[in-house]
Amino acid sequence: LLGGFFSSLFSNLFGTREMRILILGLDGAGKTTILYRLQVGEVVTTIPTIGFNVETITCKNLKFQVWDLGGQTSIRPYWRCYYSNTDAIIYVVDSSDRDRMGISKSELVAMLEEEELKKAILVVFANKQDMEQAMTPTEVANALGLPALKDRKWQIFKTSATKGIGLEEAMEWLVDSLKSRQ
Amino acid sequence: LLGGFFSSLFSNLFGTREMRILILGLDGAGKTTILYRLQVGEVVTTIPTIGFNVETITCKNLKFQVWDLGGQTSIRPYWRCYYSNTDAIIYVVDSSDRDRMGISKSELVAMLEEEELKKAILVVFANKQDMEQAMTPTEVANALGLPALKDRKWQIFKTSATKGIGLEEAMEWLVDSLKSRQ
Amino acid sequence: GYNSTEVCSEATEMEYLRKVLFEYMMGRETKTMAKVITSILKFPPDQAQKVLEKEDCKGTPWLQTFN
Amino acid sequence: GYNSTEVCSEATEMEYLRKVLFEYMMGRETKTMAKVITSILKFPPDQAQKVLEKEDCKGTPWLQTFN
Ligand SMILES: Nc1nc2c(ncn2[C@@H]2O[C@H](COP(=O)(O)OP(=O)(O)OP(=O)(O)O)[C@@H](O)[C@H]2O)c(=O)[nH]1
Ligand SMILES: Nc1nc2c(ncn2[C@@H]2O[C@H](COP(=O)(O)OP(=O)(O)OP(=O)(O)O)[C@@H](O)[C@H]2O)c(=O)[nH]1
Ligand SMILES: [Mg+2]
Ligand SMILES: [Mg+2]
Repeated sequence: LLGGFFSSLFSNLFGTREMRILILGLDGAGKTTILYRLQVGEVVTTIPTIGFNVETITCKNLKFQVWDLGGQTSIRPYWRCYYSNTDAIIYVVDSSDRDRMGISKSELVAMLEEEELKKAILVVFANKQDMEQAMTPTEVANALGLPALKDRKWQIFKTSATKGIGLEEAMEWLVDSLKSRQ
Repeated sequence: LLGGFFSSLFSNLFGTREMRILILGLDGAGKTTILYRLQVGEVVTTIPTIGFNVETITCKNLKFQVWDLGGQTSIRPYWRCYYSNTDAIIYVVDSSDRDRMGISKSELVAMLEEEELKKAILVVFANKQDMEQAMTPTEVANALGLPALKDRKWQIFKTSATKGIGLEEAMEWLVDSLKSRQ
Repeated sequence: GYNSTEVCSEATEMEYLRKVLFEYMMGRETKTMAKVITSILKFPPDQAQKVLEKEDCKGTPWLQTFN
Repeated sequence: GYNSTEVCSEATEMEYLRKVLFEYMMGRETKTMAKVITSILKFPPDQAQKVLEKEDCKGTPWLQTFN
């Protein structure tokens, strides 16, 4: 009881710790579009992110600090500087970009090997499902080697950030997973 | 009297303000050699300064924060970032480097035009006087256009940082000038 | 139109550095920014460590938020 | 031997930036260092101004000394 009192005092004074989420993926996958679709519910016009965007998003009474990192080749090596204390990764894939699925896989694999992300939950957004040539979520999952993942809580969702498809469902799964883990 | 009390209380609490001196001049002129000759009384082995050295030097009961800035062409433009609150400039010239006397002059002229240095005292060290082909202090003064300076307290001294010639005399003049100005 | 072609990756890194450094200098998320800065500029390991240790002493991370 | 020839002025500027940034990040002479950093990296004027204004608020310059 006393513990409960102090922890609620603490969360009143300082707020509960925000969960930290990173949105990663190759350049042009739709990360920034997704971040602002989640935050303001609209499709914003984006330019390639040289740097990052960080926004606070509240979802089912949980507060998230969501980081959208630029995905261009030359700045991808710095993703790792942001890994510390990350609770979940949203990995965004342009499902219509078949040529770069291999690169997307290697970046994902390298990322998941990092010690700091050992406990992070992984949600893959098979994005741009509105495009004709888009791979299905199952195809994307296989191309990324997801079925072979060990010791990792993960799920894949088909999304279209521009049409607003699939995002809510994916976020619900993520929030529930984070809650059940606390 | 009360003012005196408060000012001595102040200087007891916080120390009197250190004077700020910049040592400037082209690369290889001998700035770093001079800084350490003044501080530790020895000739140290130097490498080109990519950045700066800053040391505290006490001279005739006055405390100086002395900045020796790298003089290479590509980092010279950043000298101006250090000008604020500067009490005196020690401008060092390699008296044997006749070819670059013109460049040394233009850098000096540009510097003296800066508003932040309006009240700074200027001491020119006609350095490397031990070299055979060295120009005399008068020749150096003329090459730098010193006689034409207006509204500037300045003096030139012949020095050899490696042989330890002329430095004390120059510093004495500088300290006296700073004291008489306070 | 959206053009993700990387014309000049050095220019991109510079722009990135500028952005991250600005946030650092404004006192935002300084620990994370410090990691990026020391990586981009390839600080020698001992210097990078000193900088990051210094960040750890700045304390009160819950008072340091974005926006 | 002493060689003041500038092989590569870009490399020199990088090394210079690294040195100045290290001092800044260690909290030494931050106002002056901030001026150099924003100059080298050509911060847009409004950002440079914000950074320098921020420095002015850090206060107690007499407690911030080298060595
Ligand atoms: N058709 C389609 N286009 C999308 C979708 N999501 C994003 N886009 C478009 O893809 C382009 C890139 O989107 P961004 O959100 O800027 O991509 P990013 O992943 O942030 O890219 P970087 O910042 O360079 O890493 C934009 O033109 C978006 O409008 C989608 O679901 N379908
Ligand atoms: N002969 C002679 N050599 C000197 C004298 N003063 C300095 N030198 C030499 O000149 C060279 C350059 O000296 P530094 O003190 O490194 O020059 P600097 O002005 O600091 O150069 P940067 O750091 O590149 O701006 C060294 O080899 C010194 O030993 C001098 O009075 N006479
Ligand atoms: Mg983006
Ligand atoms: Mg030097």
